[in-house]
Amino acid sequence: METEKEKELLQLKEVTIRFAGDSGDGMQLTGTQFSETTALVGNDLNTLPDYPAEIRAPAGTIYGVSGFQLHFSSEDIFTPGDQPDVLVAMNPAALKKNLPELKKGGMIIVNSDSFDIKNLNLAHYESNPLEDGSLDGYQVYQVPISSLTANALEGVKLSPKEVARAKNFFALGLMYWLFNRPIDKTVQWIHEKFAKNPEYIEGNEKALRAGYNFGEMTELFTARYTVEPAKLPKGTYRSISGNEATALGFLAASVKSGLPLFLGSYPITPASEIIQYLSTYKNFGVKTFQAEDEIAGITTAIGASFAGNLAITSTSGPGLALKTEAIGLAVMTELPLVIIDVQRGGPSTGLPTKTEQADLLQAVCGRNGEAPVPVLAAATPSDCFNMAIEASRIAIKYMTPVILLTDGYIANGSEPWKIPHVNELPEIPVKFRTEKEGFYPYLRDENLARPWAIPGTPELEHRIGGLEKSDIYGNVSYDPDNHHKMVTLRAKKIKNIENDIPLLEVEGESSGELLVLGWGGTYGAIKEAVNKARAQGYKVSQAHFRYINPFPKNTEQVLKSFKKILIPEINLGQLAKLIKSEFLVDVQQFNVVRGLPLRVADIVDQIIKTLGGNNGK
Amino acid sequence: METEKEKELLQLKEVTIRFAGDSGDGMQLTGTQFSETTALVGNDLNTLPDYPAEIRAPAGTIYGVSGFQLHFSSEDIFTPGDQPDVLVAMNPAALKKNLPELKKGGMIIVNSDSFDIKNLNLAHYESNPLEDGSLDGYQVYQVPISSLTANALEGVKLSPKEVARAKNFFALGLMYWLFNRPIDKTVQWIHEKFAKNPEYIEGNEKALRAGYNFGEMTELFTARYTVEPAKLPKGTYRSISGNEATALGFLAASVKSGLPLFLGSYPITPASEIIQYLSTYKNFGVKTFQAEDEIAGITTAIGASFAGNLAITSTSGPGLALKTEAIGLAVMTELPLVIIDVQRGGPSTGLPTKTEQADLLQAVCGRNGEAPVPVLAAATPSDCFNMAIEASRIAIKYMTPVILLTDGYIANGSEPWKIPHVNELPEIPVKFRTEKEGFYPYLRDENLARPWAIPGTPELEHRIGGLEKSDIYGNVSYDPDNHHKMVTLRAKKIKNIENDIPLLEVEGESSGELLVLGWGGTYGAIKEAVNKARAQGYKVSQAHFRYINPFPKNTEQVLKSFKKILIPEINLGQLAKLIKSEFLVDVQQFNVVRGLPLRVADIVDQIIKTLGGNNGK
Amino acid sequence: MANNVEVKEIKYTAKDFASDQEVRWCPGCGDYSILAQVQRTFPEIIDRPKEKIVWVSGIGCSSRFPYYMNTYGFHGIHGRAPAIATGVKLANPELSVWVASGDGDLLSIGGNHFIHACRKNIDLKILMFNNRIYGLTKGQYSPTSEKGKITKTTPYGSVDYPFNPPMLALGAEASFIARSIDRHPKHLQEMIRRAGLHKGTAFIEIFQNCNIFNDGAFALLTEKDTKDDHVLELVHGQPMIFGKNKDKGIKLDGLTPMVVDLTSGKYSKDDLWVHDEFDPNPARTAILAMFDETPGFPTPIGIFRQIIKETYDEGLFRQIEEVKKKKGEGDLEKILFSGNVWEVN
Amino acid sequence: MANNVEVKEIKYTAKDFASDQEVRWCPGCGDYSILAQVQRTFPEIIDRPKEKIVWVSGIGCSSRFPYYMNTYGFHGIHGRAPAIATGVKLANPELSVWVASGDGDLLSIGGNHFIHACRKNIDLKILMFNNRIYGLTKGQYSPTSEKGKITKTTPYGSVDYPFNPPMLALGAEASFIARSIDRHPKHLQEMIRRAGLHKGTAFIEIFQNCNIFNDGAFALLTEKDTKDDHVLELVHGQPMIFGKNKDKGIKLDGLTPMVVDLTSGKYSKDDLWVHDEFDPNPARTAILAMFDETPGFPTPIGIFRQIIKETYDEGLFRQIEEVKKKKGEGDLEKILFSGNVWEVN
Ligand SMILES: Cc1ncc(C[n+]2csc(CCOP(=O)(O)OP(=O)(O)O)c2C)c(N)n1
Ligand SMILES: Cc1ncc(C[n+]2csc(CCOP(=O)(O)OP(=O)(O)O)c2C)c(N)n1
Ligand code: SF4
Ligand code: SF4
Ligand SMILES: [Mg+2]
Ligand SMILES: [Mg+2]
Repeated sequence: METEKEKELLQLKEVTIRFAGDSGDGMQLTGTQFSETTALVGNDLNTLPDYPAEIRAPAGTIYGVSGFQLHFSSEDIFTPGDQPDVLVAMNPAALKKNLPELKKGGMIIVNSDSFDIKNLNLAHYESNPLEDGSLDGYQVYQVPISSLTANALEGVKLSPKEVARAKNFFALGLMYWLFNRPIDKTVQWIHEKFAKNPEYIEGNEKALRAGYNFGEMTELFTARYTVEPAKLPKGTYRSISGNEATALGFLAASVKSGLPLFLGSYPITPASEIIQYLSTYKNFGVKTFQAEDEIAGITTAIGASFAGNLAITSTSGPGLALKTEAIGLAVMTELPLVIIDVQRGGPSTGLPTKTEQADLLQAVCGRNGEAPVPVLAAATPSDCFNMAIEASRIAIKYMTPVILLTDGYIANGSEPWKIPHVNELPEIPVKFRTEKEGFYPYLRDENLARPWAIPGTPELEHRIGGLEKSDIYGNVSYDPDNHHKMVTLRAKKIKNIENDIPLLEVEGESSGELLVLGWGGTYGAIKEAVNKARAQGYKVSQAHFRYINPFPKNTEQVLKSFKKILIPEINLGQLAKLIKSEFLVDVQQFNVVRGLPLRVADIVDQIIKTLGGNNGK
Repeated sequence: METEKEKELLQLKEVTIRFAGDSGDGMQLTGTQFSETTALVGNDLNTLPDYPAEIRAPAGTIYGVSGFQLHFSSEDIFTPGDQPDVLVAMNPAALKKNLPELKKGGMIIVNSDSFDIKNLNLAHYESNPLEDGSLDGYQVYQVPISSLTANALEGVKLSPKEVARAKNFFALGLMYWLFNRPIDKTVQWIHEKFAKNPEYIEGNEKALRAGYNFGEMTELFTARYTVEPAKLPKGTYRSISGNEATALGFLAASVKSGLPLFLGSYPITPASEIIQYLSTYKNFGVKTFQAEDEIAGITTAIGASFAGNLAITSTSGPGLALKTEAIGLAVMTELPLVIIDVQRGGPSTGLPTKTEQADLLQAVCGRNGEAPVPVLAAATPSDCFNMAIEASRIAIKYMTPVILLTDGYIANGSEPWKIPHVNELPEIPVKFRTEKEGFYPYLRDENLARPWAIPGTPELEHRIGGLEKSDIYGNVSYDPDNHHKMVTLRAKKIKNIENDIPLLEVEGESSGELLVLGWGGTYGAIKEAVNKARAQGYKVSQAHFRYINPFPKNTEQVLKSFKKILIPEINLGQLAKLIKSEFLVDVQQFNVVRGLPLRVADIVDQIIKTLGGNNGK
Repeated sequence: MANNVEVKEIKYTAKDFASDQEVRWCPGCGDYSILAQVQRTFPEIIDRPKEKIVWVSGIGCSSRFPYYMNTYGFHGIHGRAPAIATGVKLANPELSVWVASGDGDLLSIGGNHFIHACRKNIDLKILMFNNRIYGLTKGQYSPTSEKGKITKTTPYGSVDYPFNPPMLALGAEASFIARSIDRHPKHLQEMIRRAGLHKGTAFIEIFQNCNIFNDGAFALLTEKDTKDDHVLELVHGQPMIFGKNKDKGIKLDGLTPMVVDLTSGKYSKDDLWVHDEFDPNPARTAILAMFDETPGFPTPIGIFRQIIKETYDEGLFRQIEEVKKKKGEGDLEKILFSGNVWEVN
Repeated sequence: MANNVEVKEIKYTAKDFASDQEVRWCPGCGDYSILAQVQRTFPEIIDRPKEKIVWVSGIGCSSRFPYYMNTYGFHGIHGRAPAIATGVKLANPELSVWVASGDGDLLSIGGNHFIHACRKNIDLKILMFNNRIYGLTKGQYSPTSEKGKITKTTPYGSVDYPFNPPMLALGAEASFIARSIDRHPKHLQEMIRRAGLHKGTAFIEIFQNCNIFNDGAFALLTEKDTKDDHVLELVHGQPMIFGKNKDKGIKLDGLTPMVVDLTSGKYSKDDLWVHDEFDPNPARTAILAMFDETPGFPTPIGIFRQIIKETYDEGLFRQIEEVKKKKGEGDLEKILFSGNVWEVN
């Protein structure tokens, strides 16, 4: 929190706030509302929801703490912030769990009502931290949020339980006051959300206003803060999460290709929202099929692709594992299909609600036989929109399954998105084969793609399947030389896609001492770290993969332009493995597998370490 | 076929024979009998059955041709032979399909009765190859096998169909005569096999003797051949196929560990024989559970492992794909388990009856999350026995799932095996945890293995599962630092196994110009090729992996000792990828993916090419 | 009558449905008859141009079926045919989608997709070639093999009980359940015809002889001497009579079926249980399905039951139309620019 | 009575079955009651030391169950609990193996393992916590959700029909089929007790309230005012009577059940259908299972049916003993040196 001027309304460049409380305390809602309002105010922002695997863990426990962190700024930002400046802790457990990550000297706002013996015990506090001096060095604000909310709601026809639940709106109102944001958007939201429940409207709105007024009226806070709008490019914006962007991207791909969208999927955290969003677009003819399992999710999609739909399937790591056999079928039948894997902590069930990047090798080579598949990875929440369209385009143009990797962090996190107009989006041309003359199911075009001749097309009746196909004719073939040829052709078809994707871009000098190389959802953290290191005078550039199989054509050239290459990943070095085997260049790895986004400061440290302490000269 | 002396009984060093006929002609049986007898005679030998994916394709068609090739010698041999010296063709389709692979000038024995219009048409012959001169340059022997068999069986109470079916025994008898082998073993087999069917005994034995006598009596063949016994090490031998050796290896591991064997499996070519063999050992307490699918195959095995059995699951590529999610569970729960993948042609259903090596990357890295698993690969049919024991030993000692790769070629092929005595086999010590004192489910021993405390053990009740475990205690833990620690620990545990496996052995000079590096079932072909090249004066050595994850400790050192490394594989370069990423050394690849074993001659060519024509100086 | 309203009247013959691929089953395999009956029946029942027919299968001898039909075809992976077929049908509901599967493919690895297709009542016709063995993998026992059966994987006899396929389909509340036999071509044709006319998941179990690995499994039901005494042909509205001389019948005593002798004078046709294939009561199918497992009872063939209810595909497209009516055709620009948007100038 | 023949008499209390792990379901979740009833029942039904009990589960809120039982436990992967449990049981048949699963875990992704476990009659006790929703993944519809239900993945209502779990279990010929309700602790205890005593696959469907994502799904069956009129408690040997004043009964007319009024004077108890849980006739269960789907009928709880037949594990170990008797204990040396062996000197 860097202060610019020293007056009653303090201007800040950026702030990171974390809301934390019981799963039942509505912290996700509070965080989302604050984000929405902050977006409307024009700040750049980035969010990190963090909730327990339990649905509603018992109140007051540490493992039941749910958090929502958001980082907003008057400048471009790329991460939810390493460490919060401000912690709003609704109970002792929330304080206990989150204090270690709060910035030194940061601000703590606690619901002091909740610091009773029972809650202190549940949080395993031996004495009250508000009293025992353990918070010395922080700016602590004790606000009796529960009782103030109860007072404010006196007379409203709500049960004591419902009144208690309104306290998050009090906290939200207080934070709106403190950071000088308007409350009307949230007021409006309350009215819409609870349209059928006038008491809820009354209660929540009163709590919100009470929180705001509390800041205004009391002497507790001597200063307010403001963060100026960011200078974003001109346009219309909305705040968007990765999962929503993914859903919209496929909706757009459906519209731009003219193909009905078919999603076969089985719910799994953190991918379920994709089917949930898409299921609301029935009036676009979108078909969302909640299958009996992941295998049915993908095989129904394969059937739909055969019959001419834009077919996709969404899942997370364990589901991708289950889909591997069927992906091979799509490879052999050369049908367009997009498989979305929202990566989460593994192995096995692992850490279902946490983020990770450890499915990369599974995506690139986790199939029986030689089964090459293009692999794409979105870099930020809004980039999911672009990559969904790209994945669809490649799948259709090359008649191939495509794997699109996102991760729990960008899927749930959000950022402002400059909304594109439909006519600015790339077209996705589709040519179904209809002419009988010269039709063979495995005759290839200039992209080595076979024709898409869908059932219903007269005189093109043909049969496909998972057995090896004869070249051109597509009949079952056990011929040894044909097999070698087809294995090679399939590999070549995918490799050729390198001619049809953007080159790897270097941010910073295009050659030099150190390149920090990443892929997927670590884009923001690496970018911020590289920027910081450069600001400190270190010579370092960044390049980031959104296309991993095949790699962009200029990858080797980029790699060879730097003396050192540092690859930070939230896994044990999976991209590093691919880079080493493909380009035989040595790389430095930085691997932190904590179920959380990489910390900017850690990457900066690593950059400095890699440069040997001197600034790259 | 290298002739040593020029007299009536010609001595040969080695011969390759291929029997070919309709699927219903009993070629697999003929080949197996010839092999058994040849083994008993003391030759070294190596076989390659090759049958169509169809069960009984209509008679006379080319795709219905079933073949069995065997290579036997008075010296050590390692492959079934690139090209047959002798082709026994029971019909035109068999001739048509196999002629291209016959050695120039080779011997052809045809059943001339079958060369009628109908069969010629079915084989797509436009004229009779026995008459149109197209076989000029080969030694062609036309034998009316069908009618000679019919004559021989006159009076035997068999239907015409049954008589016709006996013709393979005639052919077998003739070949026994030609290559100077005794018929008694087969006679004995006939008596045992058809004990309940005296007419079959009579018919088949008569046909066999008629074939033998035909050779003796007619003037058709002017010479007989003999191949002296090979100088194999002293011992008791049997001829064994890879699948049988695999089954016996696990049976042995069960006996040597004292653990009952549990196999959960779902039939799939070419792995089904493993469950079939093991299902006959019920009196060892072996439990073979034919599951409803591959996922149930592995998950029942995981349950059995939890409960203290030696648990294994067998499959081929598509099945391995289905098991990936569950392998992750075994990684997280750290339970011993062996997964056997008998690799076949892929991707997808691919070439189900053919061999391939393209599941390596799936085995090494085809799982969600960081899920390290040891990967072993058997080099020859009899080596499957050793590697099954090794896989069991490692699984138990390190409490980990282990993947054992074999392939269709070594699974179905056979070779003489010097049978080990039970007391020569390594012990597999098992220590179930029983003491309560100091017990924690995830406390590790010196191998980083956790204790195996099985249900039924008093006072050690505990719970495991697929969610991330807290270090030592094994409770569910969402703690970020714990996750990083556990991910690292699991990786380290597997990496450490490098201290417990044999070093990579170099055959030939231990350093120099060229190392041919292979893994798994290509051992024989590479060995023969390297030997040939060395005999021609080329400086080349061989090293072969049977342990791939982790690699043997001295791998880097071996690689660095050679200027060039050539990696022949029946895939597009999967070991090459691993070697490059792990050791950053450049390698030459030789990849032929034809569903067949590599040809020795092709590898020799490649060696010569890699050496740039000069012999390695 | 092949009568296609959309285009013009098309008349097909059985030959039109034969593809150019050589049929590769073992000589004598029961699959040949099934193929022949399908090809013979199709000209009569197919109400749309043949490019609108899709055959989907899994893996197995039986699953080679699509290659031999001159329609669109998809030879899938083991067990997944019902799911692939579901995708085809939902992608384009105008297609007539047929599944060919084996007892292993459909009931072992594919069991879950099968019961879920039945539950959802997806408009698929599923033909299960039940040879009570794994043919393609050369003779392991299947989930329909009899307890005690000796096969390659059960050298001492299996110890598990088989599924009763109509019972399982009933458990999943399939809307059409029938059974026929490869060696009864006329009957099989009729079942195919009726399945083709049904809307919803239609399941036909077809007893099929695998002469290589399980020869004679259904000999009692197909051999001249025995079949009349062992097969009960269910006919809607008719009393259940069987036997070489039509001399035996089924009577229902409460919930308990009995085989009665019609010649003894004690029972007449009027005492017999009358078959009602439209009876929605699952008890009927449950009782019929158990005949097989009950000594002395004949094996029923025919339509066990057939009920009409909305199919999944109908429901899905009905809903799409309803939402379109309510919200208007989707407008992407509007959706993109919806929610909390703001302008930056 | 906890009575263990092998060792010594062991007396457990409910507390002995509580593990040291904090229970983490939502406050108010029906799962708490199920856990309590299991812990209360176990001291009475468990006939062996508690280290011989294993709880296996898949993934879901319900599948957290094993963590809370102080026995051996395995929290598996989604849908695979019946298969993992099968492996445990076959590895060591002395273990008493229990499965805790949800409607999604057991009937959606795990459907195939479930029906195959039933078919094979593996000696497992399967408790399915049916809340008609996916709890852990936050509220998508499940295969037991009513048609038309609005959930996160069906914002316009689902278009598929739910499974009827007892019917599906019947289709797979499960040897023990029962149903109970989280809010009827005594009844639930009785069902757990009876399942525990059964040999073979015992399936209990337990209606369970998910107060977060599907609150009140079973309110009619649990609320004071309504439950008596909507629940039929099946009691062996007793006529089927229900209603607040025990004034309604079920009569069987042929295969057709009817609800009759016992106060009108037209029908008496003697006219009613008497429950026989040992009746092997599947028609009984089929009819009972359909009550739920038939307007005006009460929802049966209790044991639908229970039949005794050899379990898979019994068969397996019987066979092992038979083969040992016939061929002698396995001798590895002999096996290795069998077949066509030859000597090289
Ligand atoms: C994933 C997978 N598992 C196993 C197999 C091997 N497999 C092929 S067909 C088959 C069973 C065939 O039996 P069935 O479905 O009854 O068909 P049939 O050959 O008897 O007609 C099996 C186990 C496979 N191809 N793929
Ligand atoms: C392979 C796989 N697919 C999907 C999931 C996500 N998932 C976890 S639990 C669950 C469903 C839970 O529903 P149910 O079994 O009814 O249990 P409940 O939570 O309602 O008790 C799903 C879809 C997963 N963990 N693994
Ligand atoms: S193996 Fe059996 S089912 Fe398969 S084609 Fe041959 S006879 Fe038919
Ligand atoms: S989400 Fe529902 S089922 Fe899960 S713990 Fe909460 S109340 Fe129970
Ligand atoms: Mg079959
Ligand atoms: Mg549920």
